[in-house]
Amino acid sequence: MIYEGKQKIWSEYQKEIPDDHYFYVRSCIRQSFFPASEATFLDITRNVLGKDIFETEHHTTCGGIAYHSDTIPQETVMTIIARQFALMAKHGYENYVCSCITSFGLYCETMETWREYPELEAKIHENLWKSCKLEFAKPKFLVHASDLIYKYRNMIAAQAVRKLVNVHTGEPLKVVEHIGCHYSKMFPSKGVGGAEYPYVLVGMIEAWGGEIVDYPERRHCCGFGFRQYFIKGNRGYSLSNTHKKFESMEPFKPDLIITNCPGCPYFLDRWQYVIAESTGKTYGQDGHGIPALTYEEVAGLVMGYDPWDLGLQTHQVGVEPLLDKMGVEYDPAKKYLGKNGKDLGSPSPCACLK
Amino acid sequence: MKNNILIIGGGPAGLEASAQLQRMGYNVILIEKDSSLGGHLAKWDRLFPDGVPADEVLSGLIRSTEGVKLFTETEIRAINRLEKSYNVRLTNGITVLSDAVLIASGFDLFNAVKKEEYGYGIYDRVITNADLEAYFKTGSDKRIDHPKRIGFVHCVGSRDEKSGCRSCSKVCCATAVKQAIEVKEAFPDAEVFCFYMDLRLFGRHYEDLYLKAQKEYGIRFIRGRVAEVSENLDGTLIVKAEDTVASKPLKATLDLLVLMSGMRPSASGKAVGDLLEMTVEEDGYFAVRSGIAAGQRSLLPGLFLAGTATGPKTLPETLADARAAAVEIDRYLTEIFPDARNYKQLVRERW
Amino acid sequence: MTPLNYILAVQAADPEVIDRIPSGYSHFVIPFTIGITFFLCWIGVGCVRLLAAIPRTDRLRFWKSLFIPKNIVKNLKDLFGDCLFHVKIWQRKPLLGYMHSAIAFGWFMIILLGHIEVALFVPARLNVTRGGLFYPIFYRYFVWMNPGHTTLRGSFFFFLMDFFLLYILTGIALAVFKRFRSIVLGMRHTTKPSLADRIALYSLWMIFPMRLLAESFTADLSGGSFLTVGVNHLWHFLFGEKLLFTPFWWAYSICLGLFFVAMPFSRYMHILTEVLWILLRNAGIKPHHPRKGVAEAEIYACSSCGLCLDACPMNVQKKNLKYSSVYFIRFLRRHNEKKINAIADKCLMCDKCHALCPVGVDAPALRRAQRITVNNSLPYEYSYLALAGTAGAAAGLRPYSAAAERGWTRPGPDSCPADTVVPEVLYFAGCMTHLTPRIIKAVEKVFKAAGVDYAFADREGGICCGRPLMLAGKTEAAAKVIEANKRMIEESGCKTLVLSCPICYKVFKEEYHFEGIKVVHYTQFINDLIASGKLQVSKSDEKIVYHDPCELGRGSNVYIEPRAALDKVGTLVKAAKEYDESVCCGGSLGSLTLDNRDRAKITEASLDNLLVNDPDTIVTACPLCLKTFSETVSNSKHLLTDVKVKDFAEMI
Amino acid sequence: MVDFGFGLVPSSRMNLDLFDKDKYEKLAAIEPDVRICMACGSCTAVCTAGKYSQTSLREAIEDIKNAKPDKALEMLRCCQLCGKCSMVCPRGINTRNLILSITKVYSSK
Repeated sequence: MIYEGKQKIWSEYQKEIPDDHYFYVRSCIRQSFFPASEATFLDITRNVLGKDIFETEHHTTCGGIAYHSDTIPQETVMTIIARQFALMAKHGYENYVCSCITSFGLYCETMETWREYPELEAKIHENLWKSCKLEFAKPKFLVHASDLIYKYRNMIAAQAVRKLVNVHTGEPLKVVEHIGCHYSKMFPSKGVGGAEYPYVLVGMIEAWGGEIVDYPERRHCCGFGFRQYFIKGNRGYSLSNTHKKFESMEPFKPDLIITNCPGCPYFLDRWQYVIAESTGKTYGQDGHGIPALTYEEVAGLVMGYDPWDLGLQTHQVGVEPLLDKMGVEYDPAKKYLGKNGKDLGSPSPCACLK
Repeated sequence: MKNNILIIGGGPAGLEASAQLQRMGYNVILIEKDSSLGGHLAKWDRLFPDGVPADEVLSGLIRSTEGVKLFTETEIRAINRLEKSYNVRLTNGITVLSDAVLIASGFDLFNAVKKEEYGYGIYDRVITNADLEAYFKTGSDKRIDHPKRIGFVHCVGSRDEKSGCRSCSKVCCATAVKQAIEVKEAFPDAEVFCFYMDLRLFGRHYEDLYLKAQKEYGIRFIRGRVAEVSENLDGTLIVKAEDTVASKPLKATLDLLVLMSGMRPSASGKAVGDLLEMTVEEDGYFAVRSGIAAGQRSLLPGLFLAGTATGPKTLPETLADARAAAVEIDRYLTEIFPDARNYKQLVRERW
Repeated sequence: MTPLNYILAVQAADPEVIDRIPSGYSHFVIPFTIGITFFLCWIGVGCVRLLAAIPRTDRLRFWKSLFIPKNIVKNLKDLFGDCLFHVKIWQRKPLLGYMHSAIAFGWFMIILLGHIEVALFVPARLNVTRGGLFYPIFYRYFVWMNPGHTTLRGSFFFFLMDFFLLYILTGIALAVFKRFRSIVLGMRHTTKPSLADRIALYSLWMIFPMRLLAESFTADLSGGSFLTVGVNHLWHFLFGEKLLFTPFWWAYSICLGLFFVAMPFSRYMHILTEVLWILLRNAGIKPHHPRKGVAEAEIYACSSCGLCLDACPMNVQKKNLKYSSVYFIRFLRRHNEKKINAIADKCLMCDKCHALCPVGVDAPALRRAQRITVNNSLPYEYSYLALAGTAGAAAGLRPYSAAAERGWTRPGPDSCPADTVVPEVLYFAGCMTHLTPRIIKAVEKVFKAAGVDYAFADREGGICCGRPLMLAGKTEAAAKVIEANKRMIEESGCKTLVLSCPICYKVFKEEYHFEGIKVVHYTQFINDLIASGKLQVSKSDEKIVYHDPCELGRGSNVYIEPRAALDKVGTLVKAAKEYDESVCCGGSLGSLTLDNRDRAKITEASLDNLLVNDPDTIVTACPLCLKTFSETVSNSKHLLTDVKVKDFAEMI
Repeated sequence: MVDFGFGLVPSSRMNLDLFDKDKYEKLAAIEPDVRICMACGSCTAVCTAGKYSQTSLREAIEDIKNAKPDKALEMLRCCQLCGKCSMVCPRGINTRNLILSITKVYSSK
């Protein structure tokens, strides 16, 4: 692997990311699966870095899951999106940051479609007016939340209490980065680093002291694929996709997977459990799995957040070996305590996955 | 009085046209931006279909240009069209008043880096056709270390709208088959795969070359474009394609991947074209007066084209095109140019 | 004149022949006795082993056949004709025939006459215990002619013995000559002899000159006729009174002994095996295995004469000579599996070597048997044939409906609907004919012109006839195909099955065993149409040469009908080699491994053979030949000839 | 092991790394014509057995090269060796021997 070659490509795919003043929209899935990630994002950007990140409880889903599952038509999803944009405009923002990759892809797709077919945009104006009596304005800058953390990566590094380094060996952690398909595969120019060698997460890993792993199936989908997962009969395909990725990354012995998409950390995490329990195969050290974390969780870890505050206990694959490697102190007894200190109850133990 | 003719480009087309026009008695000025003549031919080792050494062909071409005024490392600084002639200022400070100008600016090889999924410039063992020729010529390339499995990807930057080229580059199929044979000769134990979309082996003896590659060298031809290349821990490559004949996706682990970079319009040629305000077609190559009947005449009087400046050509086609251009120039300079009184009308009628 | 070292026993009477050596033995007989004993044991064991390897039913049939009068006559005829007189070689190459018969018949006569002499003059010596094994052979050594008592009978034998010895010697002389200048005897290619062959050959050459020497040296004692006595005088003239003859008898005995020891390992074994082979062949027993049983007799009956080298169409290329039958048989003898397979697979199965073989060795059948051993067990899956073959029967339809079900169509605007009439004639084009639609078109045109009521069995394509599978040695698979096809044809209710492909024809005729359905090739059928006046033809002066397709001519013995019909539409000219000597077109399905280029060479040679008399048109009656020739006449070598290639039906 | 009601599905991707070079060379030694097929499909188009079954020499050759010898055998098991393919092959491939040879070489495990 020739690093300079990749640098050359990265230099060609750079996008403008404003420094401040964003209208923030959440992700349906992340709110449910990794709620602490979004909280951490807001905490880091607002409280630690002092940025103006606005959010309103009036925003809704982008409609992406329904759209990609072929249950609602494009005009409907566009109108939902237009409503979000209207909310942004209403609150006086021009920069739009979304937490979800599906949403990000859909926003890009919608904006590009409107660019190609202005008459469709006009129709959506009309739809929105009819349905909500709202007028919308397109965001001046559309970024994904990971773009923002990428933008702030060096500031975060400056405030970090630890690096992505194995404290016992001093070696950098080997990190697999996994980008959500809809981040840049549809529009390579919309993603930092393009589609072939996306830099958005690589930049964070480099800034925070980790070592990137380029394994052969790095481009492959996590296996979510909407319908492939939603219908139980198809889940074998979803599982097989993920399996293919793990088989491919296994020889590289990664310590950690970092993702920027709602579905990816979920599937890369849960399917490790399914593979382990149905075939006996595990991919981490000594029967453990490979932790699949969100970029906010990783940022939180290097900045010294408590792992349980970051919600790492919601992962199926145990994060303890990673925390040990990084030298993160944690209280195992508090793993399954709620915010109020009450015991939430712990999951039943796995047969194969440690 | 001898007419001045300026020929831009010292590749095969420029050399051949220079030689022909020189023989006809014209005053030929040949300029070449590089320090040496020959263009891509100078970088090639052997030529399809018979494996003739490129050096031999090139030195023959250069020998025949004796008497031509040659300026290497020279480009055009400015060019003015006078009433009939062109006033050309060269970067070496010389100004030429030329009665006819022949653009033989050739082609650029497609920059394979642009096909990001193939990882040229990123993976250690991905090379291009030009790299392989250089290896054949010099015998050394650190990327080529006794490969056991070698793949050739046809149509890299050709027939690919996303890389900006819809059309076929014409020479890559035959080059790939030739190189596959050569690489098999160099590494007899290797398995060699050619990934093609269509095999366009149209010329005389080309099909024999293909048959030889299959029969004597056991080269495997797979119909399907390589879509993805990845690197393993040990530096070997995983190539993914569809075998469209079998209608099944496939993967193969390779030690070396050769990208058959296609032909793109020459960037320096385009710069010259811009100076002259020449028309360029959608494919980036210069427009000609008539693709069938006047393939060497540009849309501007006195301005001629030869070789791959007007689209991909094989070497013999390029040479034939250059000879045709010489005849066209001669016709122009004898029939149209001398008649000062009727010049404009003649141009209208006969250009 | 009496040699001093002999003491003659006093004879009571005045016999013509006196037993010169009372013991009837001399040491020089040892080489011969050893040789002949070894040889006879070998033969005995071989016969028993061979007969044991034949299936029981065949063995019984063999023994029975020896007592059937008709068979006895045929056996005798073949034995004398083939083994002694070599009639087949005479017919083809008289000089070569003379050579063979001189040695075979001459030697046979010498042995026979020698024994008769002993029987007449010293009958007691025929007893094995009294030297019966060697005495008749060296008779002249052991006896003394009582001078002055020679009867006419004695002189007669003297003359005969000398005559046949001379006869043999002329044969030997030719043989020696042939070894060095074979082309004179009409052979372009000869076989390469093995070591055993050489030993046997040289000892065989030497036997008779030695015999002449030995007998001529003793001729003054034991008598002789024009040859031996004449030579005897020469020796006396040269060497004086005293002749030392024992060394020559030793030499004669050694030559014989050497020959008999080498014989079982050499091609000369054929001299005796041929007898067994003829008996087995005439009993109608076919080989089941390429090396065991009947095949063994057949293999050893091969004389390695090499006539098949000249016959083989592959001989156009020297490199392919090694695939000729003679070498195939040689490797079968040597059990060289690799070469056996290579040769077995290469053959075009044109059957010419079989047709020309003086011994009638059916090498193509042996090759097929060999292919069976390799290919018959290869997996196949033919369950689909049931679907292809019994659609009508499964539906419970009546035969003619089955025909309609399968889409067999009846042409002609005035013919009844297809499902109301059982077709009288069923035309089966076969796979290959579908690649030459001109044949189908012409056949249908002829049928319509003659008002033939027919149905076209495989207009929409059928299944294979099974012959290609048989040729490839997949007999079991072939049986499945044959079964399916047979059911289909029988269901149609037709009376006559017409085939335009000789490959189909041969297998339909030989393997299908139809009852009540006549199987004819379209050449025969159309010839009958012409002969019976149903089809009117007019003669033109177009010069036609007819190519005998292998499977039709040699394969099925159909030579006359196509020619008879063609003679009525044009002027037949001869090819260089015709009938059973015709040259395969090279397109044969028989060969498994012969490649495209080698085939092309054969096709060119075959065309050259056909073009000697400058015909306007080449006519053949096989889709394969037609396609092969058509493609070749349009290619480079024959570009300049404007000869047309037509199918038989097209010509009619 | 837990049954989740779904599981890993086999990949349809052909893996050329599984190609058995030794066996292929053995085949090519018996019938070198296997190398020169250009996948025109003439053989399949005229196939007598192909009318009733999935039979294709072209596909069988492809399958062998794509490391799927069992599939190749399946493509040939209905063949009747009629030889039409050999008559139409533009490259003059000795198809019947190729079919027999493939069956010979790849049937034996």
